Amino acid sequence: MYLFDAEIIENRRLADDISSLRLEARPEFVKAGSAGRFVMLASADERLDPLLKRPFGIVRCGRGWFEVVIKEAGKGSRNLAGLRAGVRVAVHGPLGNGYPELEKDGRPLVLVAGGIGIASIASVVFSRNFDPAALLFGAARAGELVLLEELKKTGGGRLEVAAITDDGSSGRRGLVTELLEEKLEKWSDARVFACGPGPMLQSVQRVLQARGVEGWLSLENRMACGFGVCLGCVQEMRAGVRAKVCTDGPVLVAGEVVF
Amino acid sequence: MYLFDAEIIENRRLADDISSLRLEARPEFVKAGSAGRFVMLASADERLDPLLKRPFGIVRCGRGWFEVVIKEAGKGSRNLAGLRAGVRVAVHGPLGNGYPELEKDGRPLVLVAGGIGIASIASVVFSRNFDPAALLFGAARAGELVLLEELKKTGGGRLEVAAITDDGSSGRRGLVTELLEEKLEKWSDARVFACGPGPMLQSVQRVLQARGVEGWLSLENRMACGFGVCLGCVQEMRAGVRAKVCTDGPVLVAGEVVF
Amino acid sequence: MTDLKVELLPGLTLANPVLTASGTFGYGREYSPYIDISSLGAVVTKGLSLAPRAGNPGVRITETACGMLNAIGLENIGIERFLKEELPFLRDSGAVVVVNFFGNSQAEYAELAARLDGVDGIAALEINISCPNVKAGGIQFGTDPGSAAELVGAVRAKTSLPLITKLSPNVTDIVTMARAVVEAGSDALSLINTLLGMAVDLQTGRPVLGNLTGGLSGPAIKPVALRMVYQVVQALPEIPVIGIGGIVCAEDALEFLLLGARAVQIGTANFIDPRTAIAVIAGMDKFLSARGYEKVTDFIGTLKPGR
Amino acid sequence: MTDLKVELLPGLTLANPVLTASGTFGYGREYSPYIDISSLGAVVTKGLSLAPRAGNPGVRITETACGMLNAIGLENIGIERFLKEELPFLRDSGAVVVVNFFGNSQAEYAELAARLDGVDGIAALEINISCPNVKAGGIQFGTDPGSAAELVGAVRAKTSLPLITKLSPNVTDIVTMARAVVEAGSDALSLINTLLGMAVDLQTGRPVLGNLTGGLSGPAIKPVALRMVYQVVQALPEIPVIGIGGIVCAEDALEFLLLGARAVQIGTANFIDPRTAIAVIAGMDKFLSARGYEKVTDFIGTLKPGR
Ligand SMILES: Cc1cc2nc3c(=O)[nH]c(=O)nc-3n(C[C@H](O)[C@H](O)[C@H](O)COP(=O)(O)OP(=O)(O)OC[C@H]3O[C@@H](n4cnc5c(N)ncnc54)[C@H](O)[C@@H]3O)c2cc1C
Ligand SMILES: Cc1cc2nc3c(=O)[nH]c(=O)nc-3n(C[C@H](O)[C@H](O)[C@H](O)COP(=O)(O)OP(=O)(O)OC[C@H]3O[C@@H](n4cnc5c(N)ncnc54)[C@H](O)[C@@H]3O)c2cc1C
Ligand SMILES: Cc1cc2nc3c(=O)[nH]c(=O)nc-3n(C[C@H](O)[C@H](O)[C@H](O)COP(=O)(O)O)c2cc1C
Ligand SMILES: Cc1cc2nc3c(=O)[nH]c(=O)nc-3n(C[C@H](O)[C@H](O)[C@H](O)COP(=O)(O)O)c2cc1C
Ligand code: FES
Ligand code: FES
Repeated sequence: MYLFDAEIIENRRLADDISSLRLEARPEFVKAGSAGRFVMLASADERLDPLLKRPFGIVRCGRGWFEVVIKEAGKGSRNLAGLRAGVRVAVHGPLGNGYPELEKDGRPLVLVAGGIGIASIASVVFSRNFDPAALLFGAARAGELVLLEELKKTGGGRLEVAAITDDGSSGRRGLVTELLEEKLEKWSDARVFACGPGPMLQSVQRVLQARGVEGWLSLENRMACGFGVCLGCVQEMRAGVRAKVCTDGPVLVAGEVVF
Repeated sequence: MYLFDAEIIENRRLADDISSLRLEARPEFVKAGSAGRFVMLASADERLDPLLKRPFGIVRCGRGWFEVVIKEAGKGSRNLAGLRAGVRVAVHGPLGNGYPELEKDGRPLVLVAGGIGIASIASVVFSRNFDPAALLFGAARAGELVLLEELKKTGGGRLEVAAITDDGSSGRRGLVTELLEEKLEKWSDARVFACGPGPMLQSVQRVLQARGVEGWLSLENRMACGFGVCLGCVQEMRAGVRAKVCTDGPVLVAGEVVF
Repeated sequence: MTDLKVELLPGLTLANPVLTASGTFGYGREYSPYIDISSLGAVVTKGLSLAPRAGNPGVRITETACGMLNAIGLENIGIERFLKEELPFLRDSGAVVVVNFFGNSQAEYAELAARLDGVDGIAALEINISCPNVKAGGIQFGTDPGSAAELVGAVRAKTSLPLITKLSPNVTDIVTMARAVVEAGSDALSLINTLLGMAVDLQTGRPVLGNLTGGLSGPAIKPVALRMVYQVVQALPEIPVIGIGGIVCAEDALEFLLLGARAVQIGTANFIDPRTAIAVIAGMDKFLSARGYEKVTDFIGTLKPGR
Repeated sequence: MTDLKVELLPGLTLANPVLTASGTFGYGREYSPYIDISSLGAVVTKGLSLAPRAGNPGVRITETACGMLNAIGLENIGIERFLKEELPFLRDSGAVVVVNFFGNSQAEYAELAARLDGVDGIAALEINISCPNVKAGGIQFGTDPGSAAELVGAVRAKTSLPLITKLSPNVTDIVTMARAVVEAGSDALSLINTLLGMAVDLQTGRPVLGNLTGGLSGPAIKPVALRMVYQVVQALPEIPVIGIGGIVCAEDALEFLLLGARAVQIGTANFIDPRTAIAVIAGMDKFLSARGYEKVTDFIGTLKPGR
């Protein structure tokens, strides 16, 4: 884990309220930033509002940089998304456990993204080669299906891609769990990674449990610290256990989360 | 008085901790922004720290723009001084009374600036022609003698310019009131405009009173609102009267201020 | 368009629930270049005393994190000048006027109430029992339920105008204070006034404010204000509460209404942008209209329980 | 280099006056990847109870203007696990350890004090009588001088360790609280704990926090903390006071020392940057050295009167 100020190399708008920020990073950081891990970010100035850093998934890393994709949800994310290239951002990370390294045993991998959950799911596509694999991406409307073309390109022939929207403005109309049900119908031995809003993850967990499918959920609980101290992100788990989403997660075993 | 968001056209560093910001303004604003008036500024975003706007003198105006010169004194001024061209600033102004319009009766005008008080004093040089006139500029050190070359050029032959620094790093070593005493020795019928920190204005007032010289002081009391409502800027005046520096001032008649 | 009318008290209906807070809106006149003050729910005047007051010497304001401290010391022009020089302007402008006032003793409070009773153009009185900057009176009344009740009772006896008591947050138990003044005859409650705070200047090694301590206002205090409004509304559901503290936008104001405040007051934000109250009214309408509310009163107090 | 040593209490001298506040520094271990915890004045542990506690359900934190609300509900691993699993690590790391604890009843407090008495590696106890998130005990003790004194007396009887009482700011009169616990045997005071606050979510129409209300911390509360520290130091000049509330940089910490606090604790700022306490120590040295102070103790309490 590193604490540093990084310059914004590029700020690219992907949708009305979604931006991609490319930030400077040292090689050690880049090495540690594997799929599903995250950073805490705040603008590196002395202004105290917003006060706390905000968590964002590390979408991908390159030589000397990493990328986050930020959806403007409130003041903290709006502020970050509005920063220009050249401005400095305070970074803490990589944090969290990331997605498990799965054995390449030929079993298919299904990636399920809801809304901005794609940031986390994309990190899997950008850093690991699974074959076969499917990406199921649900969003409120077409405009929020960000990164889709890049993901298709990266995934190439190995990765099936399907999108679904709440309003039918792109792909099918409906919820991403419908796509998941259909996929698991065919790939009953698949393993699943999912990231998205709480209610979606709850549905995904239900589907996986009903079918006895193995999976992992990446949670987005509110965080104050990101490194296991404030106990703000704590998630109730099966059997009275509590997980700190920031250090025990954000990726937790499906079936164990009590929503 | 206008309330508007203005884009920063240019941010030019004049010294280590002093910057010049050129901001967009409509013609009505430019017309109203006469010597000694000021604006309240804050960055035009939703961040609430710094919270209140900060007062800065209108140094000069042009077609569609005005200029402020900001010394970094604390969080508010540092934040503004750090903004880049293209960023928007919330502006309220022009505010205050400005320097009196004096009759051109041949009497000399002495302009006394202490430190960043030059911002206010410069507005007189840039907008009015007095003949003869002298500019006496005192600062802590050479680096803080900003705008000096431009002022000399604008003042041309009509304006004598003398600088003095606390540490002798440029011009004489000493206080600007020494220059004032000497000047008034020769120009006993002069009128004086002065702007600078409280203790300096207090000395200037003492000098003027001792010599029976007419003068005006531009004060820099802390302000919350800038338009006469909070009563935060109130200044004790002779005879138990109190002045709101923001609306009755910032330019007050020398001899009447109780420091 | 949502109907923003609220009946603050029987017989006192406001065009909307957005008022401007005492001490942050002068006598209304100062704002007329910027906004139509008659379009506000009401204007609450700077706190008035019997005699004019000079306020505190020295530095009176300083910014803190997302807030400000003030030690103005209740400078005001006094009741007589207000009635002569300011009230006519307010009346002519069509603004609804709430007069905020305070005294140095119970007798002064009562005398003020009597003087204001029946004056044309005053919609209600707001008693400030809670200003932290006056040593003589203010603070004791504001933090002791017994003296607060006695004070309000004395004022109540002298006026038939609607009586709003403005409570101090610097107490262990806001509900006890609220109950005490309501039982003594207060028709409504305003909360909160400023939190008592302090700032020091490391460069000079001295307190920043001439008065040592000052009142903390602004967004920093909103969570405390929301909590107190919630507690009082829960305890005294029939009593109209005006929520105050840190409101800078429509969403802030709506949060107070959601908890059950029947109106709100905007203070510090007026300094930052004199158009704030107008923007809050517009934003409130927009928010409520988008959600299909016909009347703001259908929204007030609709907080659902936590999940 | 200024000598930053402070004698917090007779027999308890700290390398510097910068401590980390309870609940914001875990059990110390979590921070060791980032800083050398032995270089702190002391580490104050997360508040410990007899039995482990699960804390509150639902959302536990939310940001407010320059602050945050927490309703963690004092989740902790319990005293036994702390002594077995965490204290040895702290001891080995060379950190000075202050154990913060709380109970649901006076008997629990006393039992905890007895259990901690004489344990090797504990420099002092900090009694939390002021957590706003526990309904059973906490809050009554923290806001009533009588029960607070009784509680401290019961704890005092069970331990020979230095006793620090952490006061709640949610009171009308902090000095009365301070006096009560000092007379009951508290050696020192920590102030302030969090202000009771609330947040609501307009989108859902519900309280944000699972627990409805929460504790407000961070820069927003610094003015209130400074004021209370000032009042207590003035009233009880002999009693060591630890200043807490909104410290994010050396200047903030120095402000508390200027007022007379003998040490400070850093809370919320640890979440923003785990290196804050170390930066505060360095900045404190730099500030004091530049002004020629040989010892930090020459600076403490040197506030000059307002002008
Ligand atoms: C491990 C992790 C990884 C994340 N990765 C990304 C990412 O890659 N891209 C991205 O855009 N977002 C991501 N998020 C969500 C992002 O952190 C929040 O949207 C952001 O913190 C909200 O802050 P705000 O100040 O903008 O909004 P606020 O004003 O604080 O809140 C706005 C809305 O967002 C909700 N919210 C607040 N905090 C969080 C939170 N931590 N998580 C979820 N909802 C929240 C609130 O309930 C509210 O409805 C991630 C969250 C976590 C915990
Ligand atoms: C009418 C007027 C015109 C001004 N014109 C200019 C100008 O043209 N250029 C310029 O650089 N500055 C000018 N100032 C001063 C400027 O407003 C302050 O330096 C600034 O507001 C300080 O804010 P801050 O947040 O940076 O500092 P803070 O962190 O608030 O304070 C830093 C230091 O500045 C002092 N200070 C705070 N507020 C004020 C204030 N209002 N006036 C004086 N000192 C203050 C504090 O005591 C402290 O020592 C003017 C002030 C007034 C009232
Ligand atoms: C500069 C200033 C002066 C004030 N004067 C008064 C006053 O005269 N009477 C009063 O009852 N409240 C006074 N207040 C308190 C406000 O009316 C309000 O209760 C408080 O500022 C909290 O609201 P805010 O956070 O929106 O500012 C004053 C506040 C400020 C900032
Ligand atoms: C998340 C969180 C948890 C806390 N837990 C405790 C606790 O267990 N015991 C306690 O005495 N204080 C607790 N506090 C209060 C802090 O120790 C401190 O008094 C308060 O946060 C004010 O300081 P700050 O503004 O620097 O954060 C907690 C504060 C926070 C933010
Ligand atoms: S975010 Fe602080 S413990 Fe997880
Ligand atoms: S700055 Fe508010 S009255 Fe002058």
